[in-house]
Amino acid sequence: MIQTKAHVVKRESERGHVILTLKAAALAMRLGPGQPILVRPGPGLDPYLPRTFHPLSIQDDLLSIRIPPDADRGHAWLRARSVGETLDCLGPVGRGFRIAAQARRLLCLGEGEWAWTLLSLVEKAVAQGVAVTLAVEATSATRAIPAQRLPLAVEYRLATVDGSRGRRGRISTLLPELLSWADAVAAAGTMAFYQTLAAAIEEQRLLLRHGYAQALYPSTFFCGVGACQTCARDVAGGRRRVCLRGPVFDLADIV
Amino acid sequence: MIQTKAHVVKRESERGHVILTLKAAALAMRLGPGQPILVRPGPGLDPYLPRTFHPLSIQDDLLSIRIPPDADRGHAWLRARSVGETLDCLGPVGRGFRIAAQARRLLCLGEGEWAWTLLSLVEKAVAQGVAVTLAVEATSATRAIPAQRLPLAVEYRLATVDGSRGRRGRISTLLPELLSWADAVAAAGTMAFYQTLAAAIEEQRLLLRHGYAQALYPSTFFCGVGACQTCARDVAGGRRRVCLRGPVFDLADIV
Amino acid sequence: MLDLAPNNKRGLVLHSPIMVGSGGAGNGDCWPSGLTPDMFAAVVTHPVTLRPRRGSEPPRLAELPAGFLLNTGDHNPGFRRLLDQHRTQWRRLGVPLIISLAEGAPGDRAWMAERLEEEPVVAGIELPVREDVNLGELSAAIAAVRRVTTLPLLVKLPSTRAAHLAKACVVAGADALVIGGPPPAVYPASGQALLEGVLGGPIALPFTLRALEKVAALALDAALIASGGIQRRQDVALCLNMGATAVQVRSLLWTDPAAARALAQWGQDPIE
Amino acid sequence: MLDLAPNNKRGLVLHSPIMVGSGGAGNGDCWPSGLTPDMFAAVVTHPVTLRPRRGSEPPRLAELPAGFLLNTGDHNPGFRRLLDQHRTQWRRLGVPLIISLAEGAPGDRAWMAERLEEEPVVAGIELPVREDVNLGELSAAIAAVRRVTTLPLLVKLPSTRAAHLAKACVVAGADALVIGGPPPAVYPASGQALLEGVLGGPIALPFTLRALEKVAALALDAALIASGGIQRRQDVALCLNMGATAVQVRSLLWTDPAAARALAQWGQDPIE
Ligand SMILES: Cc1cc2nc3c(=O)[nH]c(=O)nc-3n(C[C@H](O)[C@H](O)[C@H](O)COP(=O)(O)OP(=O)(O)OC[C@H]3O[C@@H](n4cnc5c(N)ncnc54)[C@H](O)[C@@H]3O)c2cc1C
Ligand SMILES: Cc1cc2nc3c(=O)[nH]c(=O)nc-3n(C[C@H](O)[C@H](O)[C@H](O)COP(=O)(O)OP(=O)(O)OC[C@H]3O[C@@H](n4cnc5c(N)ncnc54)[C@H](O)[C@@H]3O)c2cc1C
Ligand SMILES: Cc1cc2nc3c(=O)[nH]c(=O)nc-3n(C[C@H](O)[C@H](O)[C@H](O)COP(=O)(O)O)c2cc1C
Ligand SMILES: Cc1cc2nc3c(=O)[nH]c(=O)nc-3n(C[C@H](O)[C@H](O)[C@H](O)COP(=O)(O)O)c2cc1C
Ligand code: FES
Ligand code: FES
Repeated sequence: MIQTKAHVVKRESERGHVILTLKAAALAMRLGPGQPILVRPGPGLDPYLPRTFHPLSIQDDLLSIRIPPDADRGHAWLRARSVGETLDCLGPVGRGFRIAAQARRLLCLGEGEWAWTLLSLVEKAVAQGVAVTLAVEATSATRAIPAQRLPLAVEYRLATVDGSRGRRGRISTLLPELLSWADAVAAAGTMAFYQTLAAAIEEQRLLLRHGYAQALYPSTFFCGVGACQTCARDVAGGRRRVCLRGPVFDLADIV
Repeated sequence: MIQTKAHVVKRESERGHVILTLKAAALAMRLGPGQPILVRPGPGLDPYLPRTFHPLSIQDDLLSIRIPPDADRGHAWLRARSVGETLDCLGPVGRGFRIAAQARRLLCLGEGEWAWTLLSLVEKAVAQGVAVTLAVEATSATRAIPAQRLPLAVEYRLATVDGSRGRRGRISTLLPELLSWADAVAAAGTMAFYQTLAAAIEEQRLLLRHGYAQALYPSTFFCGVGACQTCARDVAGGRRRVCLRGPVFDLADIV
Repeated sequence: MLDLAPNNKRGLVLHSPIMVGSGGAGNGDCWPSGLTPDMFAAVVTHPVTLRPRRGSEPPRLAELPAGFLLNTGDHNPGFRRLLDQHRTQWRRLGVPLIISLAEGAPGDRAWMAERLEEEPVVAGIELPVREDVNLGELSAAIAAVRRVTTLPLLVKLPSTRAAHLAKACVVAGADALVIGGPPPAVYPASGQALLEGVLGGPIALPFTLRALEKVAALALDAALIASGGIQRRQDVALCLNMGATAVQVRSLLWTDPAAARALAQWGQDPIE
Repeated sequence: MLDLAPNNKRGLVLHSPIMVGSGGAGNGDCWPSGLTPDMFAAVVTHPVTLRPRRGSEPPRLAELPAGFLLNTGDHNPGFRRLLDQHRTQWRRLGVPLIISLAEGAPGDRAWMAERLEEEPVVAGIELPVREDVNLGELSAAIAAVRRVTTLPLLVKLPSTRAAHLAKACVVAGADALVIGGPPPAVYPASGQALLEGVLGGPIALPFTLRALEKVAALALDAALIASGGIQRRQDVALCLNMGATAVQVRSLLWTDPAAARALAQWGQDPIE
């Protein structure tokens, strides 16, 4: 983990959320998909807790973060930053997604806001020549990742709860078809989503084996180095600090 | 006292401090020289205490406030406001300067930062045809009110402690001459400054009579209506709430 | 109908759960812009002592993150002058007036409470309690006041010790408990002088909530009134949900009268 | 030379007044970016209990203005595993290591303290004290530990009751007093669950200062260590000025390691 001042080099505002592209060579170099960074959310000592972000893209000396359009005042401050300003960042936190050498067909599965955290993995897998399907469940089309954010080579499947685009309803109806295609899975969502996913995998492949599916544990972080103990959860056979063991786990270890 | 949203219609930045011109008809209408306003110094509940300002000018539906270049984080937030934004304001607080009907030659005496609080009085007195001398003591020329901020009709006298402009040293050396000219005095400064002034008046006029000199009690305010009791000081023969009795007092009541 | 003292013959009926806490409107005479007494359920005065008190020397205020430290040293004109100067104006308040009796010499509070029986304009008494009070002394003090007055009695407990003290107060005769006086702290005021004072503003809320949670768990036969750091509708909803019958607001009246006015409309508004 | 235990034969000499408070660097093994043990005067571990503790269920953290509430429920691997897993790494720390002994069953702390006599890597013991402790029990507990160990003994007092408890701790054998554990409070964490925890971050400082002022006024024969909310050079200066010999920093290490590093250079820097 390093601490660095990142320069805001681009600011995009889209349907309430804001995407900031940050120039931070030393951080971008160390960072992989699924590894969050911690960003100071104000100029002084308040708000005091860092905000957790999973970069959408990591390229050369650049990384970008998406600040959701919620009521958090730390996020409000971050959304108001403009090009030329700097942000105080710490990262990377913990372990990210691994793309196994033998993976040929990677299924990335995202739920709601968490789907955004898969973008940098999608980018990296495509660049390595892996066939990628990104399947996302969103409440409605306007809240889903826009297709133009994705590399051309990606197959994008969408389920919207209100039926405004893609399959109407939950993503579970798409899972049998998608899982029969994939030789590796990477997921980001809530714990309930992972339960559904694990059940679908067991149905399809009889067993949820270690090594088949990875999942990003849905958590924010305070210290990110194991000291504060706030991220401890019952995973991987014990009460673990998610910032050290995760945040990406084998799905079999967290369901 | 009223509470109102004031629109920032102009922003000037000068040697670190920022002057915001605010459009707030109902407030400007009620406000007189020497009466402060209370401004919310942030978007949420922190910082929590209002910041006290003595408008530099009050004209029709406009008023302007000067935010000093200090380290206060409420002031830092206010300095960063731009045209088109609104500020939450309360005012006026208490009683301001009175220009007696018979006043012909008004001496306005300001010390350091406090001198700025006299500008709206200077403006009003000049507009009423009173002859005005503004005498200011500053640490150096760069920290003093620029002459171009003043109506042409005003005689401006400056004493700088470092001698960078005007008389070198404290203002006390100018006082005999100025007091012999004036038939009314309005002062803004620290309590030590008022002691010096009172002594000079007694020397010059034998007695510090009620009705000759007014002084702005150097204070900030919390509630501004007498409820919180934080502004209580020993003045005017008792322990008074400065926001109700003042902040402008007869000099004889506070020394 | 909310009643803060259902077991008391006089009762203390409120038209809404939003009261003005001690000194929020001075002695019922200091109303910030746009606020009038009838908007609130009741008004509590500054704490008064038998004899006048000059209060603390300045500075009396220091800023903290999302709050402040305040120390007025019970600055007040004394019991007799308070009544003489305010009686006429209090008759026009239109809502229950509660007199806060500060601690002074032993017996002073009971003496004042007895006089208040003859003041038809007074609807209740609030007794603020020091953080370092001893349990036996506190019981005796409340019982002494209870003996001489039929007025509803509110006891305002320090939040750090509320759970420890609550039961004894009810046994001694308190009709309602105000939870609570925020913890004291020390911080440099402007000019660097260290100021010791009591916390106020939003940052006081987490202490109020802890005390309220602990006292509510005791299920005592007394109404609970949350006080300290209450600013937003969600704060009120939380306190009522945790077992409070009413809340007291104070510094919100000073920093944002319009927000205080909106809050005081609690229950009259269809969206809640 | 600063000595936290001048009356103790072993002493506890610090090369600067800036210590890492309990758990700030985990058990001396969790170092944020750019920080190394030797930058600080001493390192205090998380509180350890005789048997492992699973700690509290989530949420363990809630945000407050300029701070947070934290409740880990003394999550720890137990005394034996703590020593076994960390002994080797502790030998390389290069600065005094202080083991914090959490309260558990009666006698547990004395039992652990006795074992620590045989651990050359341990330079001192810190005993955290609950807010609702009773004075007699506290004296007895400290005296029991004092009897079995020659190690310097630091007692960490809750800030709201520090002045009340301080003297008895020194009489019972404490070499130094850590002032203090910030007050507990309750606030909704994300997901709305009410979290009861202990205050941390800058907002804790006003409580630390009040306790420090009151304990310093007692002029006891023990070093005072300020702890809770210390972030900036001016905070350290104020505490030292008020009578502290050293300070402990904790969450600053997490939120701004570079600032913690700069602070740790206290005294080495010509501009102070
Ligand atoms: C834990 C903690 C963390 C902090 N973190 C930061 C930080 O991150 N960044 C930062 O810049 N500051 C921080 N501060 C400082 C603090 O929040 C205030 O900004 C600071 O006290 C202002 O100091 P000052 O001396 O400039 O102003 P003060 O003179 O103390 O006044 C600040 C304001 O308070 C009001 N006030 C003060 N006294 C009175 C009075 N007698 N009557 C009426 N009103 C009064 C006024 O409106 C005034 O403008 C922190 C303080 C604490 C306790
Ligand atoms: C007295 C008071 C006054 C307030 N005033 C305001 C105000 O004026 N304006 C305003 O907008 N808000 C205010 N708040 C709200 C508060 O400051 C936080 O902004 C709010 O709690 C954030 O809530 P949330 O549920 O959106 O985020 P939360 O989910 O509570 O999280 C906020 C941040 O805390 C961290 N966090 C939370 N839980 C964990 C965890 N388990 N592990 C690691 N990190 C974690 C994360 O970084 C997260 O982004 C106030 C709160 C209090 C107590
Ligand atoms: C809150 C308050 C407290 C007072 N305390 C005292 C006091 O302790 N002793 C006293 O002689 N007069 C006291 N007075 C009365 C004042 O000294 C004086 O009579 C006058 O009312 C105060 O003026 P003000 O309203 O401008 O503050 C007090 C007045 C108020 C409003
Ligand atoms: C702070 C901390 C507390 C622990 N508490 C316990 C415990 O109460 N019981 C237990 O059996 N193991 C406990 N352990 C050990 C862990 O369960 C496990 O052995 C492993 O070290 C934790 O993995 P982690 O380092 O990823 O958190 C604890 C470990 C740490 C670091
Ligand atoms: S975030 Fe602090 S231990 Fe994981
Ligand atoms: S500012 Fe509140 S009483 Fe004067």
